Amino acid sequence: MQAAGLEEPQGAWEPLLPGLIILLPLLGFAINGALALSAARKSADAVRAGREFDFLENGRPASHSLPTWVGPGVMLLAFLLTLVNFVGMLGADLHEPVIRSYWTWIATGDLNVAAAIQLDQLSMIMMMIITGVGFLIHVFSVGYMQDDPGYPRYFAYLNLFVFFMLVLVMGASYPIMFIGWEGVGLCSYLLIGFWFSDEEKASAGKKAFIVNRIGDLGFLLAIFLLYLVFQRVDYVGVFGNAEAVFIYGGPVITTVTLFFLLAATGKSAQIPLYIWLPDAMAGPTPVSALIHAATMVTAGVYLIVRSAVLFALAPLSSAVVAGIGVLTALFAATIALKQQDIKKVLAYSTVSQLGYMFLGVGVGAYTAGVFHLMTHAFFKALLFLGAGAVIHSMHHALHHTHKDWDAQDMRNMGGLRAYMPITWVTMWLATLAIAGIWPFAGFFSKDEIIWMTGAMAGAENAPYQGLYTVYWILALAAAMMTAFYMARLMVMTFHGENRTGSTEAEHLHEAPKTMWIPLAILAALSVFGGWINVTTDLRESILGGFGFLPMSEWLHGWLEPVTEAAHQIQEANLGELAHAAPLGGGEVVWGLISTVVALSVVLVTMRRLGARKVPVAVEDAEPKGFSRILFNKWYVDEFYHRWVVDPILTTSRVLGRIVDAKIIDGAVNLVGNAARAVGWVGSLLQTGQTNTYAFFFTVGVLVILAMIGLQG
Amino acid sequence: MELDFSNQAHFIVALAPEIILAVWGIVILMVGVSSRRSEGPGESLDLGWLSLLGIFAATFANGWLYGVTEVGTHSMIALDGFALFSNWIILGGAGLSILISQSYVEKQGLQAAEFYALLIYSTVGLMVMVAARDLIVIFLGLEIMSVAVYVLSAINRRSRTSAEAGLKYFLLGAFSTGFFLYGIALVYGATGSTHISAIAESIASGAAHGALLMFGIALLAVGFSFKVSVVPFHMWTPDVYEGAPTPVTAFMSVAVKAGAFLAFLRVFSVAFTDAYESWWVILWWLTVLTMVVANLIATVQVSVKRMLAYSGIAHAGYLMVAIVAANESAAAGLLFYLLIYTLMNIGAFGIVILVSGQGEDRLEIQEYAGLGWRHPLLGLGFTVFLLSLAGFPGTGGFIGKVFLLQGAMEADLVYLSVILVLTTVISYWYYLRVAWYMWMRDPTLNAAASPIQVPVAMRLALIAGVILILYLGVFPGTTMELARSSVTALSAVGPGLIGLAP
Amino acid sequence: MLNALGYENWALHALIWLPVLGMAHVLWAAEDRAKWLALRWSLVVFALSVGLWWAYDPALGGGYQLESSRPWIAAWGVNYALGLDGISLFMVMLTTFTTPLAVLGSFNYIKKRQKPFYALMLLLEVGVVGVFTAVDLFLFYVFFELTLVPMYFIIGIWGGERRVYAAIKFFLYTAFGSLLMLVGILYIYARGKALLGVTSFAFVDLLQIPLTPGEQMWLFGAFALAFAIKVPVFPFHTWLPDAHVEAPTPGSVMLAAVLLKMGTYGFVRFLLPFFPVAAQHPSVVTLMLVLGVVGIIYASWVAAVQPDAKKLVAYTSVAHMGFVVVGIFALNVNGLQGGLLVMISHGISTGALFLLLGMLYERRHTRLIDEFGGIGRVAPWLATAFVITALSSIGLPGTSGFVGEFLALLGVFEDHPGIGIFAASGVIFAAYYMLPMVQSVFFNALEKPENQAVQDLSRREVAILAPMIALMIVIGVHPTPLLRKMEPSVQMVLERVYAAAPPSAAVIESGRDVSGSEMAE
Amino acid sequence: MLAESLVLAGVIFVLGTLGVIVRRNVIIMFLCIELQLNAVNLTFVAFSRFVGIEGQLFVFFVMTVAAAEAAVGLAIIISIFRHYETVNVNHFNLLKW
Repeated sequence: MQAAGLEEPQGAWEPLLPGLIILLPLLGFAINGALALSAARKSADAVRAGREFDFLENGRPASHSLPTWVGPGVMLLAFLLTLVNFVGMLGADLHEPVIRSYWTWIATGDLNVAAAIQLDQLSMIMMMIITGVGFLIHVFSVGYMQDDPGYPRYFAYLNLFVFFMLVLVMGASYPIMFIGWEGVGLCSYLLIGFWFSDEEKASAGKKAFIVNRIGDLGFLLAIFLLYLVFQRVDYVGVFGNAEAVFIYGGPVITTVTLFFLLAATGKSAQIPLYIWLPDAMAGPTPVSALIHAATMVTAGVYLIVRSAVLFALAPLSSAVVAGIGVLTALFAATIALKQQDIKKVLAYSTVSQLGYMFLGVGVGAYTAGVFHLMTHAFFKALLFLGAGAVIHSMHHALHHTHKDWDAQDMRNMGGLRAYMPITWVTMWLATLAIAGIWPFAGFFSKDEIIWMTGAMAGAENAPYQGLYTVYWILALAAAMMTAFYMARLMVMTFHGENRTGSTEAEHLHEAPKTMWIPLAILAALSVFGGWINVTTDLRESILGGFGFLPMSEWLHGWLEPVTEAAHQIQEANLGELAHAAPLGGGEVVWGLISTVVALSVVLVTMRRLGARKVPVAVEDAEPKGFSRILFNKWYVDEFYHRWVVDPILTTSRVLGRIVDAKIIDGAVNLVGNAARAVGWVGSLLQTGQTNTYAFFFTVGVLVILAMIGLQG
Repeated sequence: MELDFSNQAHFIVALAPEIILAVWGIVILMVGVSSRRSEGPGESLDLGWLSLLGIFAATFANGWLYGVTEVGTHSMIALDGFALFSNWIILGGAGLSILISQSYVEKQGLQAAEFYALLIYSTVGLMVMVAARDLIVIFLGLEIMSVAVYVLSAINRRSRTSAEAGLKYFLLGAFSTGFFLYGIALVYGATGSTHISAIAESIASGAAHGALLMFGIALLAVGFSFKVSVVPFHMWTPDVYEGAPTPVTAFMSVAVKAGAFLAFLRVFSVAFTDAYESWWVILWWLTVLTMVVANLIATVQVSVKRMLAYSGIAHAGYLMVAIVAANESAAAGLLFYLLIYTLMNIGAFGIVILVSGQGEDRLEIQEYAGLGWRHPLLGLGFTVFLLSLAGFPGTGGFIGKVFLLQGAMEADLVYLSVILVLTTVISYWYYLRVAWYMWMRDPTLNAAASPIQVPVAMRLALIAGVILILYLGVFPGTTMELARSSVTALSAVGPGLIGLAP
Repeated sequence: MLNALGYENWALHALIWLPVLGMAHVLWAAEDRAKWLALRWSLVVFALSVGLWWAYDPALGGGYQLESSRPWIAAWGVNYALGLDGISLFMVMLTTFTTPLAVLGSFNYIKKRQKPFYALMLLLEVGVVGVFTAVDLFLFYVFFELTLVPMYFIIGIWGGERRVYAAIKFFLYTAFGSLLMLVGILYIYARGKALLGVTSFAFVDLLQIPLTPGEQMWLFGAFALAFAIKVPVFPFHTWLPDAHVEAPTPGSVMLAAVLLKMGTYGFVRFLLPFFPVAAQHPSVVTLMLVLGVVGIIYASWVAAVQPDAKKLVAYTSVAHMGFVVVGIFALNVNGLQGGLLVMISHGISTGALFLLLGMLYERRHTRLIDEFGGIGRVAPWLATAFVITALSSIGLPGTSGFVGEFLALLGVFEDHPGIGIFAASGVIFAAYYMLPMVQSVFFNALEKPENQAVQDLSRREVAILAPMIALMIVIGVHPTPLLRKMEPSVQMVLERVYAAAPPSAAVIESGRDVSGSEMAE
Repeated sequence: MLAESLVLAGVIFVLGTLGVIVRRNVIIMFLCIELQLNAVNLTFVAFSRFVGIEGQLFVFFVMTVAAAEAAVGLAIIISIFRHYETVNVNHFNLLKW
């Protein structure tokens, strides 16, 4: 059934079963969930009997073999279906989003939210990333998780996540997006705490959920405000009238966008709400790859790009977005410099890269933001999966000799390239990509963001020009650090001689097929993925092989229907963007500079660190001085605990134990007790003495007579 | 038929129920004396049933009187619906008292003949009092009743408490009688008559002497307040109620109180209606004082019997609201409430008698622990009585309270109503307290050791009580109509009476 | 089909009188059959009530339907009059839906004195259904009070250690409010008699009485107090945790699921239409909104530090009711609809939570959160059910909890953005009180041996939880049918409110002005 | 004439009242009550001198009733004396509070 007010003139193109794309993962969730529940019953009985249930002792039961096919299977189908639609959309030149409305979700008063999905270039590209990368990670997970007792539950959660993620990007209105928004949060909560018997992991999940809820509050308020203004909350309705209703930079639009920004910082782990992401690494590594690198954490970026029109109307908010982005990029990078846990490094690197995306969308380079989002999805997923492979084999190695070393601590690794060459190679490719070295994917996307920042700083009548200059410089600095800590990671993990221990080393091995094939595919994407959006200038230059690269600014063209409104607003208000960076020099020049610098940083790092002898974790000394602060992440968690968490907890205790129990309830009980006390005193007058009674009697009479006397 | 009191014989007819009862009292005494030789068990029971017969006869006569009408309103004895309805209440109270007293009298070895005879005489006194249209007759009725009840409360000669109760009641009763009489005297002096319609006319015409009248009214109010136990004239009540034999207490708490209230209402809303402005404030304060003090003190009682005494005082407070409101709804409410009150209070005291084993021991609330589970029906019955006393929906007590509140509302006595309900909340506490002992505590050994057997008469009384209370709680319509029509008779007397508000 | 049976003529009466028959039957039958009989009767009642969904047709406007009235106390113009509108429809269905589940939930919990217990449960159902269907104020009051007695005994007889204290507190506290309301009721009645000469307690007649603003204020106070205690609105809430902690599982379920709703139902049914002037008086609105918001935040924080899981959930009820109050006194469609929806979803999710806690208690005989840990490993289905319910209770989109809170907050934000922001912060604190509890009960290491012995859900328990969880999802995914059925009645209430004082229309507009101020030409 | 007799009656009444309040001996208290009654009788007679015969009628009733009360009262006093061997009212306080 079509809900009213959502009919839109549709292009010639008819999408193929778009709803099915969402439903497939849900189906997978249902099947895997059922399997998980039945399996859980078995293991529960075992636990009650005081032992662990070994699902594999006599052959895999269905509950542990079916997910292998169901989990990745539904993803493959979803991906193929998406691909078909993608191709279809390529063919059609589509200027209006295609909207499919299934039923009316909430309808009351003049509020009408349809359970509708919207297909346009933006959602399509996101769907491609989610289903594509998602599929690869599902495949990887088969290898990574199949021996875990919770195998079916794992895939159930993973499918559910993809379902919600698709709802998030395909929804045709903010409330629908919000369903996905909180849904993915839920799945991240469940997956971070996947091994919930470990209190630390469970707490990490809880932290993620609560912190995300803070952001969600912003999302809700933004929706309310939009409804207040438009009486509608669907994209078409909002964006269509935004320019007419809002004054450029007016207070309401600014408030709305800042609320959205709050939501985005929560989901995309930006300052001040980034704290949950590093802890989120408690989850299985493929989860970190899918949720906490490739897809979910980019939801914030998607939100902003989706709301490009609104942000374009709010220059202040945009500046704040960019500021938060660049600060996060730099800040997280500094922390990443000194982390020893391989996943922690990647986590902070993710935060940092997300910062770049924010910077991009903040300076109005929405395409660049999405571009970096995409390339980042490739190489960061690859990095995480690679790290996963490493941890996997480390874990096996240490497990054999029951050595209680940390399988994730890079100080315990070293020289792994000998044992797992494929992983080594693929991860190097990803490292070069993320370090922004030509011609890998990261270079083009990151360079474009930085360049656009510079251009913004020089725009004719851009507000806060100086500010943007600062952003530009910080962005460059962060890029350097990226190169450094990634190189450091590679060196400590794969180069030098092995520190795991001789006996353990024998058990180090290359990842199985299901794990390295996805790595290979992602590696390819990390290498060439960047070529889809090479700016014309670069393409013409040496960096584009003088036009050798196949296409130029394809993504720009592709996303134009979505972003053009926003771009028009910007041009109208900001005027011509600069063609030279703040310090002069064009895009090509700075591209060359950055790639050269990055490359040299990598090389220097390899040389310096490669030479140094790294002590294993147990023998390593506590870091001192500034590096200690970095190692302890600037003590931000401690800060939050001291000044946010503890005060709330204390207040709660006071309220609960004193205000509620003593004061409010005390007052209630006091009334009762007081009544009885008075009654008791009164009963004492009843002395049993007849004279007394006669006395009171007479007093009564006298009082009454007195009253009469007074009356008249 | 038509009654014309110029014809003396007609008085006989008009007083038929009273006369029947009076005669019956003598019969009872005779039978008692004659059967003295054959002192056998069950003798008191027979006398009980016998006296019940008399009550029935009187009741029948009372019913028959609905058929007759009187000429004018100058007779000393009123034959209006009000009197007749009042008689129902009083006779009902007396009958139920007899039912619950039988095995008590037996067990305690009281002189059955005297007991029942006195009970009947006091009933006669009450009926005279409520039907009286002349202060002299009211006084006579009051005294007939009082003297009998003095003796009744002291009738258990083996018991100190009974004697003490009798003495206190007697001394203070006589004391209050003095004030009551003084009041009558002053009113008489002020208005030149003791007949209430005459008084009313003289007040209406303004001929009455103001100061004298006011003091007279005040003292009359005091006298009545004592009988209906309004604070601060209530102090005899707890002691006497606690000390007197429980059946007597029951009788006092319902019939005596009812009679006094009805006379109170008749005098004040008929005779003194035009002086309303000057007396309602006094009664207003008395009412508030009664409701608050009684309810508060009741919360700390350990003896259920004494707790019921205080609850009785509290109810006096609620009923006073009707007197203060002094309009048709209030008056009808008073009638209705007294009817209900009779049923539920008798029931409650009946249970007390049972639990205390037809005696005066085991009155403390602990004795009721687990009663509900040991004797579910008794427990249920008591719960119904308590809920009704608390004025809970579904029981007659609720309808009664709403009735009173309506009267108060029509008289714009909003504050009084609020105080009424607030004090009601307090009363919930001590009524529910008994309920929780009955249902939420496990029986004490001592209590468990003493099984309770329910004699037939008692069973009758309780069942009748429960059924009527629930019936009146769910289908009060007809009874309410009757009450209302009964009070219209009042307003027929004297110039524009009833229904005026402050 | 339904019409053929004349359903609309007898349905409501059947809903009230069948449980009464059930009571008699239960008391009559043998001790060990009591629970099955109670279950059967309550299921029959539920089956009957389902028909209401079709019998009530919103297309006929928001007025009362299925009305039928017989004179009860003619002298006072009291009628035994029942009716159903969009607001009461779902309250009734919620009641009839919850009762069988509560009964089923007490099969293992209630070991002694079963007959009286199940009889009282049915009596409770009678009272609550009566409250929601009465269209005569006197009748309403009778039912309203009637619900106290069974609850009093259920808590006091089958409750925990401090049951008597809790029972008395519950009884006196709520009776205190309702008795003041009684005075208010009789006052209105007296005014009607005096001004219009109508002696009637029927809603329709009482609504005609022209009460002065002053009177409305006082009466509003009296009624509001009664309902605020029942809801309970901060700071009248302290009876609730005690009652919940001491009450047996089914008692808590009924208390949370339906009894609290009588208070909020009273808000919608009486406060708004009967005293419109008072209800939209700025200071009153502000007061109620502030109380609601304080309730939300305060209760959430207090809940977060409760060592007793049941007490924690009890406080969450206070928080949820805060959302309802806020929604109602937003005085616009979205808010009111949201409030009503929260009432429904809270009934389901919190009811389920109490059932789950009861199941845990039956297994471990403790409710202290610290006593648990790692239950998820030995009772995965229980854990799953609990997590889903908890998520619904903290308003995760896609569950019933979200839609209601969303609308309620939207509504209040429309006219009072400032308060809206604070109210919305409740979604954070919901996670703050619920998740730690879930974690330390079901997650974490399974250390204590007692916990290791915990059994997973039995068939019966699955049968209890399945329909509730299903309903949470269904309502969360497709709430529109409910909203459509409620909307006309809600509209009527609001029209009544705003008809009383036109200027209030400006109040609505002012909400829009936020944007209007910067409308581009 | 009227005024004087009324005042006299009033004084007597008050004396009686005071007596009941302050005296401890039951017999004396009872006599004080009789005093009150007679004060009232006096009032009646005084009034009836002016307003009509009922007053004097009333006096007879009062006297009769007083006699009856005396009989009953003394009987009660005797029965309690059996228990306490005293007529001091202060000792009769089993019933209180």
